[in-house]
Amino acid sequence: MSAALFGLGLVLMSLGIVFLFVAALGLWRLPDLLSRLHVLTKADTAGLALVALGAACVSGSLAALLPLLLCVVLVAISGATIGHLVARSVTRRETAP
Amino acid sequence: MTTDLVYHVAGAGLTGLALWRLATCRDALRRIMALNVLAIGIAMVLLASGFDAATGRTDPVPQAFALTGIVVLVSVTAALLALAERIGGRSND
Amino acid sequence: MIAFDIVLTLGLLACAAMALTLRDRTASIAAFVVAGLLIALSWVRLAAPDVALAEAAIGAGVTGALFLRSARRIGPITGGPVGGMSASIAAALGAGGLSAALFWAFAGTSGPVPYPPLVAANLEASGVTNPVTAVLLNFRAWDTLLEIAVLAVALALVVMLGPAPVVPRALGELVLPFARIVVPLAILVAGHLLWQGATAPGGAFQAGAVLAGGMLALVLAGIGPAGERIVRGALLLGLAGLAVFVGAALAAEGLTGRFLGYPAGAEKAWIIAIEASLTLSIAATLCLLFTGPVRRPHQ
Amino acid sequence: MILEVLPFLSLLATLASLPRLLLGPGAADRIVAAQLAGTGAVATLILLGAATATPPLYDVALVFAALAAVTGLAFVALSGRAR
Repeated sequence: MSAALFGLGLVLMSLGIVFLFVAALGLWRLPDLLSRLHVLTKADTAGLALVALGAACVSGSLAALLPLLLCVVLVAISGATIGHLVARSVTRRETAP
Repeated sequence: MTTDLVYHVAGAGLTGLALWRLATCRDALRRIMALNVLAIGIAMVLLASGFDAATGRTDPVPQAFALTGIVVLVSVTAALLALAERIGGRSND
Repeated sequence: MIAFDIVLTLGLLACAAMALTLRDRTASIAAFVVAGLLIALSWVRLAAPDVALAEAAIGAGVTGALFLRSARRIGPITGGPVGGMSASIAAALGAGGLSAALFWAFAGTSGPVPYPPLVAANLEASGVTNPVTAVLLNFRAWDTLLEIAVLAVALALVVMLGPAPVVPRALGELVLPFARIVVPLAILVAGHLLWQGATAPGGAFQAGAVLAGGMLALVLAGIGPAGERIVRGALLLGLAGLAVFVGAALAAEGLTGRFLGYPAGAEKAWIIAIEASLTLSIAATLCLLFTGPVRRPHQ
Repeated sequence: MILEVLPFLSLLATLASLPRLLLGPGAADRIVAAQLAGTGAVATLILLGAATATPPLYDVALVFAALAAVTGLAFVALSGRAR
């Protein structure tokens, strides 16, 4: 049971790192700021959530789950808010004279 | 090649970089930033020399010094930035 | 893990070089913020989680905002380097020599040191089980008292200089959910760090810095407490930390005859009480260092 | 040990946002790159904590996560015209 949980944790963490690399790749390859903001709010948050879930599986204690969960929630909200605000300021500047 | 040696090299490198910029740069903000890097480099050297690779622990006394240093550094940075704004800032924001 | 250390320090040096050489202000500050992240990771690798917590809170929350504020007011980088190429080379040689001397002086010192056994032997008597907190608030409490004095002096200096108050742009309604969820959670994290500082990594500085970061987020979102009376209250709170610490030192002197020597058996209560007041004071000080005091009357 | 490779990979992913920080072109691109590096640092800390079985590192990650937005918020709130 605990070996299976450990294996599941490893798989989840590796998958999360793949997402983080995809996010970095997107930051390199996407053509403009507004498309790059997608990276911040989606790929990165998903990657961190998978990593945290995997870490919770590996450490195997409920006490570790709370900070990990809080991390994911905080980063998701922060990323979404900053993404929105940056996009808002850029589009305002483009449409305003 | 051990962990503390890597951080000794990095701390000395940061210190050298910061000293070079402090000497050659005219911009106030850049100099304050160099001062921050200098303090971090010194703290890194201090912590690396307190690190015991055998036990994987670090001496608590340098840790307390580094912690104190970080808090003093941020207050000094804020005071210097206020000075720099007063000296070089545009009068109306 | 040695590969991790090498890549981490190379990235750190690259970030610091970018922060100190890029001509674009925002790029330089962004590189400095990323360097702060990598520095916190370095402290973790050097087995100093207490320092990493403080660096994380101050590097992520306060320093970047401070530099961005000043960059906005001072304007773009103007003026070339001091002297010419030869002066730069001479400075590089001097700085390189000094850093090599620093490396030579410290890298060979990995012999037995007296402090860890001393701290371990006296940890029982200090009242707390986190050795860093024991050093900060019991064995070397005198240093910490002076550090709080430095904070108070910096605050007084900023008040006297009277920088223009921070007036953030209106950010629309979507920052409100952010402020309602993230800031209370930051306060929760600060309380957690303060409480566990006696037994695990954490303590007054870390908690105060996190609290200050949360307050800065409120101010920047445009819903922070403003108004003359609140700012004056924060100023008093910021200076109160030093007063409480000095008062505790004198009271302890009266009780035990030693300066900052806490009564036996009650060390933990004294330390927690001092730390709790320091947390509020440090948070108020850091916040005021960013926002500036009340606008000067003759402006 | 596979658990020790994971933080290393995550560190590489964190550092991969540096070219965008260097190239820009706009100021907002650089801030987004720094924000992304912040998330990467949180992930690296979590993985380090899992690899070395030291839960205090989760607290460091938590502090980063709680204050991740402050720099970006300062950039947006202080840039452009003052109100």
